[in-house]
Amino acid sequence: MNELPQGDMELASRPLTAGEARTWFGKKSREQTDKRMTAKEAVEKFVHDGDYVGIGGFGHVRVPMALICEIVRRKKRNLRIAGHTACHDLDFLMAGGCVSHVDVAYSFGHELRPVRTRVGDRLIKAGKLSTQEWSNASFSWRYKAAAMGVSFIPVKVMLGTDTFKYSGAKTVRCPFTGEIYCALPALYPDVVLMHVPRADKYGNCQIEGISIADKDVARAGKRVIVSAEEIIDNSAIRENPHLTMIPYFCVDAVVHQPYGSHPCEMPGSYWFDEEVIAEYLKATQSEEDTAAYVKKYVYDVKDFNEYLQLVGGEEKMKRLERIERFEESPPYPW
Amino acid sequence: MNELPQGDMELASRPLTAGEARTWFGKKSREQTDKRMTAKEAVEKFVHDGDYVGIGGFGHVRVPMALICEIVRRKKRNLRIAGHTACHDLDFLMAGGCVSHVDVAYSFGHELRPVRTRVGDRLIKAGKLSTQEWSNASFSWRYKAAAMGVSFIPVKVMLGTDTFKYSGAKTVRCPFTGEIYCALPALYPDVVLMHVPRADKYGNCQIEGISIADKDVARAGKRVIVSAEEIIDNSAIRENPHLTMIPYFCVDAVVHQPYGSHPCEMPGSYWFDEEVIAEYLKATQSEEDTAAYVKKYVYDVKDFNEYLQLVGGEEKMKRLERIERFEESPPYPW
Amino acid sequence: MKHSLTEQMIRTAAGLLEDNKTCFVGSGLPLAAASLAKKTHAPNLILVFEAGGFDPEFTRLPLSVGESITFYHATYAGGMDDIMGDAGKGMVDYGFLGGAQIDMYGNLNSTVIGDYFHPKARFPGSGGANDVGSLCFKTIAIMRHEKRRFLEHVDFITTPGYLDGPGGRERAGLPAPGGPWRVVTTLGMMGYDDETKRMELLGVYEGVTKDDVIKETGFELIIKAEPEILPAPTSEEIRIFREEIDPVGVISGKSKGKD
Amino acid sequence: MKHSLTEQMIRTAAGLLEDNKTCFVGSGLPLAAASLAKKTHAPNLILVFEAGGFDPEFTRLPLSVGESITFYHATYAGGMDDIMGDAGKGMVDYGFLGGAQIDMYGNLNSTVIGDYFHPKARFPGSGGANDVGSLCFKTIAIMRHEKRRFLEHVDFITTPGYLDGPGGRERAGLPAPGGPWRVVTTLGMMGYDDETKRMELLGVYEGVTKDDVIKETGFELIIKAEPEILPAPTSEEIRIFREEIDPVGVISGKSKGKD
Repeated sequence: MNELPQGDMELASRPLTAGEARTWFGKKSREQTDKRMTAKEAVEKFVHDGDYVGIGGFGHVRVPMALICEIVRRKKRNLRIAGHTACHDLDFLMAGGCVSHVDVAYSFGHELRPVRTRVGDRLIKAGKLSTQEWSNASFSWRYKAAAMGVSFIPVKVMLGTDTFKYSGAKTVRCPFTGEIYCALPALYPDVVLMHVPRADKYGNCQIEGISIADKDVARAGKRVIVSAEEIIDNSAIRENPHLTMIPYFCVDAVVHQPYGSHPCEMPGSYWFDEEVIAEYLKATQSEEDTAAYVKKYVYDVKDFNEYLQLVGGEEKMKRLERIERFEESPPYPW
Repeated sequence: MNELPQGDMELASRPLTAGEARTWFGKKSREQTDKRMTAKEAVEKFVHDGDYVGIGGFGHVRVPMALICEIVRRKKRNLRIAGHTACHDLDFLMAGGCVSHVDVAYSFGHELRPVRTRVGDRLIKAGKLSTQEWSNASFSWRYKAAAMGVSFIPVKVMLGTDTFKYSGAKTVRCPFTGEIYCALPALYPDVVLMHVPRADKYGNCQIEGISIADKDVARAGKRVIVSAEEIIDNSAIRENPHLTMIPYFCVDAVVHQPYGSHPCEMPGSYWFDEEVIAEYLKATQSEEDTAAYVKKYVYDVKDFNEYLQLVGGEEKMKRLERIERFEESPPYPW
Repeated sequence: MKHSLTEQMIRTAAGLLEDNKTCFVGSGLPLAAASLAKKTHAPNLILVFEAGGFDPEFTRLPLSVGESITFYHATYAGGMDDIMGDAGKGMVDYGFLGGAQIDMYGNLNSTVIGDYFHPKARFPGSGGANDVGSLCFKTIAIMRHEKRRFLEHVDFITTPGYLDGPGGRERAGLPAPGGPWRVVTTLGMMGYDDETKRMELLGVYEGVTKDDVIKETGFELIIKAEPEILPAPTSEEIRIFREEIDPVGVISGKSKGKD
Repeated sequence: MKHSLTEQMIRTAAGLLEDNKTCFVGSGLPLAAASLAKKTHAPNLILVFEAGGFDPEFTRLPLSVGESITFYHATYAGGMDDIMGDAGKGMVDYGFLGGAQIDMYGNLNSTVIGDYFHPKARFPGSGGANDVGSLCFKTIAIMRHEKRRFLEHVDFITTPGYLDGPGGRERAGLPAPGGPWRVVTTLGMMGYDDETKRMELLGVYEGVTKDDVIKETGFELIIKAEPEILPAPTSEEIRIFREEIDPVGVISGKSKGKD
């Protein structure tokens, strides 16, 4: 076999060469400066039309919804999204008219919830959204390659499938064993959006529980905006340096936003707001209702805190916290 | 350039194909059983003459000295060692006559200590020790490839040097960018020796502070022996699952051994015993003194606890703990 | 006690899982099946979640394979790269898969119906399915058994089965051993013929005939013998499912007014 | 205050380090130089240790680049793969290197003297040196300046300098930008000529002449102008080194009865 198989699609985000990567990241400041700003400031400064966007968390778990709402509010357009289990995060960006391309691993779905979102469907059928295919693990490893500063990484998934054919992956042979591997291109998003439990003002972040790919996602992003439930002192970071999952030098902006993942889950803090998710899913069934939902919850409020008031304020948040702590049963309102 | 450069040396440890790896690791038990045993039992069961050995920690920081002493006591022969910053650990194995080959990154040295060990020198000059060359980062990435279950990984070190020429590495081109990368072979040691602060009886391990490559080293080992300062309950592991650096299914044996890194440092617990290290370094200046040192501290004691008594027992250990906590100044007795 | 078809499928899938093995689970039916196995014959079955959770102690059914319940009191909570690396190295025995279409080699489609660029229907894509199908030793598909889903050729191979048949996985570079093992459907259970790697009928539920299965299968199913009648869930199993695993009815549909 | 040669070298190396930059340090002279920089003109210089420690707050000099002091009250304590990945991506500005031999392109030998298979002397090898020399933007070598160490050809290229000259690193696949920047020796300081990538004399210590340097250099050194006289350590710098950085004399040798 002389010709090694390769995917048919042109990459939505070309891997940087090692030299290009170090030229970009070499310019990022190592200075420990106060990077706190509002979501508005962060989005205005670091998110541009046409950007390729990586999103931390896992679809609707620990996702940066406050940042995403702000991107919708600021009407960013033609964003291309890494759909590494993208659920409510991606869907809401699409509902807001911000997305022109999705690199799909898991997209256009809300996992176990029985109501299907119609947002992606409508965009695809209208020819307004291009896609290509990857897998969840592939995204994790594409980010890992970027975090390592290399342009590709060999893995044993995607091989032989249409998921491969409709991707931009290639294949290589191992120079030691002769085996065929899927060669994944490193993924360096133009901008990464991430929500964490705790950060200091410089951007050092701690995350408990599963990390998904966030350690590597943050290192892969050319620009990184972090929102945090809580801002802690740098001395608290330094008390437990092995808990720093994301070091400050990866981070360009720190946005203090309690309940910043709402209506999605923040592990250990608050559960999904299934009532709001259900309302959203219902709204997505028509274009008009979708637009009305976005108007009501984004355009007609001035910021995420006002949105939190609108969806139930402190009383609602405390209830979601009790559900997360198993003190109250969750609703299943679909 | 048609012919890509490659190292001249035959690999001391060939990478497993993905299929070979899964065949081996697929047979490892997933059962949560009590794996506690003595160092003697663990070494007898899991370390064989001729094994390729990976060692956790960093040369003389958090190194499994109790396991190493037991290997010397049991007179294992022709071990081949991954010299990923190998200091007192490797040196003592060589002093005990256990080693026939070293894959060198940092070996034959004791960092800042001004007295040079002569053990490696004598073996090399007598033609009793073969070597080849790698770098520290290369070892980390060779272990990472193994942890991922792939046979190679592309990196941007070693290129163009004699370190590369006298290794078993090769080069590959990135199928996306055309760049040349050093292709490192995955490293799957026959047996891994590791010392950790805390483990449960099943082998779930927590480590604070720097991890060096231990997360991947433990996942790469075909057989893994862990010694631990403290055995904790499984429920304590489950209270903080994100602190589990090494999951039990990687681990074949758990040896409870307080001060198991002595005379090396256990970060956060006890400092180097520089008096013992100095005595060792002095002894290594002649073959006879080396043999006498090994006899005194290994053959003439029945186990590591008796050795700890010999080097000063509880009083000494408490002093090393005070030094580690900055309550007492360290000696520099060389 | 009268059981539902969902309960029959869950019981059938649960019965496949040996104790002290590791199993990739998604939310929904797979998790219900694995939970039932743990509460009956396989108390030490280890549940693995692609997002990073390993062996949690459940308190309620998760809606997402990444939510906190998937790593509550878990043995470890790592990253997806950790878990997938472990799977690549052969540390995960079973994997559950779903899909809109399946072919006789067990290839699964969860991406599109129709042409990729102009799909009749767009589904969420691989998620972790391609990874699970590539890296687990034995995968178990759970499907509605309908002629429009059991096809000679799926519209899109999202997740590898045996690809084009014997040797197909190896030729593509997928690591052996591994691949499709069982298909649990609304009619019964299939396996795969060792030699041809084609789907083979193994058993049907009480009241379902071989011909019912043939009629709803769009390719030639290998049938070597009269299919066994698969055991129905016992009253105790039904009780466990309804009271302990899915009291709210998220999986049974009770929560959304169905059943 | 009279300073030692070691103190002169430390002061010279320290003076090279800009504030708010990142710097790979080994134990010994590099750490002393970086510490002096932090305590004088570069308080926000960030120390990086190959084993995983990043920006610790020191209480005493570490003996090992992995001991707990290297991550005491650090910003983060990760793995070597993290740190080296960061360096590969261009997050580490400076790196210190040592060696037994150096050539005019800054290639360093810390592996063997003589034939590899029958060495006259065996040294510890690369350690992290090859990685630092491959991945940092600007490397600073610290060496004893002796003719037997400054050679036309080193016996073994452990760590890449400019390899065989202009374009050598790029041809080998090493990522640009990066490479040798300064050499601080027992006689003075060299840099590299931009065009030829050959070592160039930049400065000497008080009392050292250009000819002293030439005499101890085994290859033709580029000398474009009369070398500047490098500043001697000030009394305050000497005090900081002796009292705050190395009170025990681990680096100065006092602890082992020298100096």
